[in-house]
Amino acid sequence: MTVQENYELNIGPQHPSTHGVFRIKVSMNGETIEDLDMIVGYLHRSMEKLSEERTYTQNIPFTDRADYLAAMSNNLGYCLAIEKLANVIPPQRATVLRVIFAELQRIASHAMANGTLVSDAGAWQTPLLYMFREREKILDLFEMTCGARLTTNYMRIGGVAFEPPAEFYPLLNDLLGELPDKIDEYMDLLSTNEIFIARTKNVGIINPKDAINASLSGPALRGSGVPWDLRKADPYCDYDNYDFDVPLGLIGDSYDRFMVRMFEVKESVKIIKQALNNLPLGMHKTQIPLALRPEPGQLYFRTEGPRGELGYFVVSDGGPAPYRLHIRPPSLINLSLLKQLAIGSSLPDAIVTLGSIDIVVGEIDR
Amino acid sequence: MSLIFSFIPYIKRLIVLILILFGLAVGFILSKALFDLSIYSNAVFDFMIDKSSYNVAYFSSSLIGALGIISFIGLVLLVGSWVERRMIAKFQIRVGPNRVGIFGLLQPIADAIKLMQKEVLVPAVADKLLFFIAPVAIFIPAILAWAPIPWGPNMTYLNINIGILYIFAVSSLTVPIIFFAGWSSMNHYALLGSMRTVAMMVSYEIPISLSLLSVVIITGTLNLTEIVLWQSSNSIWLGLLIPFSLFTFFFSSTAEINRTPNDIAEAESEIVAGYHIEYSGMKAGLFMAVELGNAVLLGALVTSLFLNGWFLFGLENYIPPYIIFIAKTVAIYIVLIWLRATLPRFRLDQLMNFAWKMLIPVSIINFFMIAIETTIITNLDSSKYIIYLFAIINIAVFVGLIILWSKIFKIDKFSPEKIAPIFAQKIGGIKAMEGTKSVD
Amino acid sequence: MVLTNLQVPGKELSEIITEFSSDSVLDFSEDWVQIDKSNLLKILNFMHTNSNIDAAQLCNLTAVDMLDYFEVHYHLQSLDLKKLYSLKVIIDRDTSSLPSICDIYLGANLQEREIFDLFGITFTNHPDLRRIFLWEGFAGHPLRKDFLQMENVTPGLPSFPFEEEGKQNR
Amino acid sequence: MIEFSTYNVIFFSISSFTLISAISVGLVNSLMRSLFFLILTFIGVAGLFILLSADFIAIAQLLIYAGSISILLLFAVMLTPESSTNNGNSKYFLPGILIGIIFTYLMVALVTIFQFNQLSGIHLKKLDFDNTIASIGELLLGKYIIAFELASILLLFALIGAISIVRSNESDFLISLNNKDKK
Amino acid sequence: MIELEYYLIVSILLFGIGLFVCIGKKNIISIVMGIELLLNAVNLAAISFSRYGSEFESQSDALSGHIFVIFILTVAAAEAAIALALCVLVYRHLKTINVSDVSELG
Repeated sequence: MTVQENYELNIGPQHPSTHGVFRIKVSMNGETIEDLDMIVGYLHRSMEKLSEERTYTQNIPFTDRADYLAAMSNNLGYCLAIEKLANVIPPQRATVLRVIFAELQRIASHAMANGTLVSDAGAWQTPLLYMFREREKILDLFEMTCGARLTTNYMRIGGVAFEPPAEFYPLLNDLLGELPDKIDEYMDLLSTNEIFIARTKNVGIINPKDAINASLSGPALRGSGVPWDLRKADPYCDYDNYDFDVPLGLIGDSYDRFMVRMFEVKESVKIIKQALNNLPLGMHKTQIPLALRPEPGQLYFRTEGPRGELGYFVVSDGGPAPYRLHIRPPSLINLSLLKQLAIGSSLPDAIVTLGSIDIVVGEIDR
Repeated sequence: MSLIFSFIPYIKRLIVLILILFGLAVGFILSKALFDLSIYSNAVFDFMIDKSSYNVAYFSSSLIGALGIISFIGLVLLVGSWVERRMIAKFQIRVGPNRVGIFGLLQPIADAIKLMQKEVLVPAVADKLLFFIAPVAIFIPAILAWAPIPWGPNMTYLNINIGILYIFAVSSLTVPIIFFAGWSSMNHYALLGSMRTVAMMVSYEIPISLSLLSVVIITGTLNLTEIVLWQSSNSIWLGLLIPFSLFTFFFSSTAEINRTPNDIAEAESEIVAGYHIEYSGMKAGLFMAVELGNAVLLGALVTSLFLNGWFLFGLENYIPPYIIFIAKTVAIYIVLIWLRATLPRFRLDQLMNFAWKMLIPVSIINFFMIAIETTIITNLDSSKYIIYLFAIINIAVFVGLIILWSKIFKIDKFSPEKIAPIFAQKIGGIKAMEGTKSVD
Repeated sequence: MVLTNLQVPGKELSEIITEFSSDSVLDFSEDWVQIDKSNLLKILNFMHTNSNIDAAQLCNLTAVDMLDYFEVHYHLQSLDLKKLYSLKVIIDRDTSSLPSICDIYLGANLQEREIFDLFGITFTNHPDLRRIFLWEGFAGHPLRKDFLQMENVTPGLPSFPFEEEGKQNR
Repeated sequence: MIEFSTYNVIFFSISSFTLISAISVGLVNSLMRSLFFLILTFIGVAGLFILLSADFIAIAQLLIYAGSISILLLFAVMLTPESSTNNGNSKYFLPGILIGIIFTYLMVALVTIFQFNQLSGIHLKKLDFDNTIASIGELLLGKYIIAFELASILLLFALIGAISIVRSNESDFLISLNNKDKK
Repeated sequence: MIELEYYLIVSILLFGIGLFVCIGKKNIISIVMGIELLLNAVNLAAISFSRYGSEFESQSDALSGHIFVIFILTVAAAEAAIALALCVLVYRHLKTINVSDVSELG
């Protein structure tokens, strides 16, 4: 063809399918993408610098604003890391409550991820609203216990902030009752829909070796078939005495990642049911000294967030504030393969691949 | 008392229901007069003929007809956007507009007023002439195409004997206008959107022409009214006789008017709004209105060509025929809304492959089959019931062709039966993975 | 000294590394091993390729500003053996540069750009080393302790806000 | 001698519309605008055909000229990027105008001198073809069947030739995407 | 009444304008547009003759003008396709479609 200069297109900060202020500069030749450049940093609040001037307890609200779609799992990760550093032992009831809320947050975040992926593939937000029906119920449960739907700030060092009210448990029970067949309803709506398959099958294929080398984690890694889940590999919050499975994908395309998230929601429902059955009685929080001063040292603690391995690297110098707090952003690191995946494919494919990797810009920019 | 209060929302709906029934009853009683609206234009013609020359009389009576159609299109644009938003809302388990007016009926008017008072932005580098002409020029073909549509027995505005060709020519006029709309706003997204639309529309005109050709062959005329009369005289719906043409026509014209599942032009998630991205205010309103008008026009075309226009098994003697015609059009329009609410979007090259590798060859085969059948029907003047035999053969062949074609081209690379989840036997990296692979 | 249950203790890791290249382990404690900056790449290559270590994935790459030197922490993990190795490299403040490990671990690309952006540590032969969060013209690197040069402000939180003197349970 | 009747009014308005847009095809400096006026000319000529009650030809003209040849020109303009701005005049601009005027002057003189009206009778018997499409169909497949087949062959060769000329190596997007699906 | 002459004059004017556009324009695509104008003028003349001619015995003779125009339409479509294909080729090799530059044979 004639050698004209490539066609610069800015999938800019304000775009319906970039899940937040995230910009991709794409240079295209016709419909094929020649070069892709990610521009990040629109939501950079330098959380790590701020956390150095606040005490350990005051940093908890930061964590649920890092990944605003999975606030509970962020809080869980941070509190577990600090408890391990200051060797505080939370009561048994708090650990089980934490598991319940982390898994509920995983269901809500996966509903959001799959819903936006489908509306990126073009369906007029119908599946998104079906999935939001469940997400609304879960957010009501959160509001009932800790007053906030999105930035929950529910967990404390040494336990959980509040005891869930009496009507929390019956509501949770009938939510768990109806959730599995709601998932089957989405599966019938989407997983056998020819157009959705045509749009997501063989799109953005990541083979397992590249996935591991590019330090992908979470559904993106399991989509390529790598059986790695931190809840099983490095059981925190005694996940090892719940039995649940880890769903895997076949070839690592967007369709597999979508299905992995769908099945993970079913597994989370199983976990919550078991947690509810043996919810021990007792205090929901132990007493910790107001001026918590863990002894000097460093710790890298990892939990399995909805988007991947959510790590907290804490260095303490014995003072009331962490000397250095680094949050390992699974969304940012999952994007290290986006450039190879997008080059050579067309624009709609790149958008679907980005949607299937499921990023949250708050976590990328911190 | 609380019992009555709990019924308040239902009483409101009850009242509206009674109103509708009452309206229908009055309409039915009055309908003896409203049976055939062409009486009024003829009356105007006779009145004017002795006042002045033939041309003036002809012109003024045709004005009455034009007024009727334009008012119907206006009504469709207003009610249509309300119906569409409510229907999609019902699909998405939400309520849809119900604030403005009872049941939100005034919402379209509110939208129109909002759009009108919005400031019209013109990009500095835009080509002013084309930028201003495009939204107006895109509306002309949408209204021109309503002329040959048969509303009732002799209620066709323009009863020309090249009806189908006229519609085809007018709809092919929109392609350059859409391109000028996209190109003149000098915006990368708009240019990409307009190039996509032009490529898609050009490549979907061929399947449409082939499917219309098979309709013309079997009925022998291009005039839409005569097609409807042929269907009623042979008492078979063309949609049943040649199902593949109905499918091709319906699918390709969704591509032609940019509705899901082929709304590539203004694919929100990719190029934000395609060719009408730079238009604001009433210009953008015009583009959306045209899309709505085209959807209902598609409904009217499908009813008159394939679903036997204003006949409904003898019902047209009791109810005014154009009411049946409008009912069928609205039914097709609701199918379009249903498609829009549920289906995701094709990628551009999948769409092109589907048109060139599937629609065109299969509709050529279908075209030959129907040519053979028409020669049998017309020359051997066999019994009347052979048409039903042909209908059954055609439906069987239609289903067979689609399955055959998808097997040949392996278009469905992935057999979509339910997927059983694969669970990890042991947790680990590559070695653990080899374990799971060999097991299943 | 706190250890997560997958983490390989420092002593054991340091033995493995010294047996591979004798002089590279400068110091080790219970949960980290400090290695010499010059043969960082050699050691990482060895750990990546050696089968019984098999550090397949780079979990985390962070830097800490210790007022008179920088510490860069590498956390590698082996998925099959379920082990977490944590290494540390000390570089002084003024000539703060390190060899980039992008060609061994693809995941390090964005994390190294983040460290360059927030700490100013340059990574030699990195594919495209430029700021990831802040705009190019931004002066200084925020996460350095001496970023805010206000006189009476000491970085970090010296004492708990409402605590009376003497009763702090240091 | 031209009395005021609706037929005259319509004729003069359409023909003046056509001629003005034809002139502005030449005078407008942006290529896209001249293409737009060209489409307007095609529509105007289709209007004149309707006045001459050649309804099939009017619709065919709309379909082929305004519908497809304009798209061909559109694609040509898009494929030659910087050409879409300058529609400048070659150095034979003035001779072009001169030739145009001389030609029209001569032909108009020819038409008026030879009194076409007398040659073909003063009050020409106006054949009102009401239904041209049926008889055109019969003629095309009857008397002019050979020409019809030749035209179809010509179209076939022309299109295959055009495609094979322009198509270069495998850089076409659709092909590259298909190959991607295949591997 | 509108006679044959009026239609002929309109088609001649159209032909003159086509000539002017063909000769006076620098751009190959404008020349192709001029050719389209010429063909339109010829069509108009053909149809007006077939409409006002009185020697035709039957309607089928009168419609010979229409057949003539149909063949011109097909030829014009084919010719436009070839012309624009060539124009794209010229652009690809010489980076310009300015008629005066496209003069040397090599």
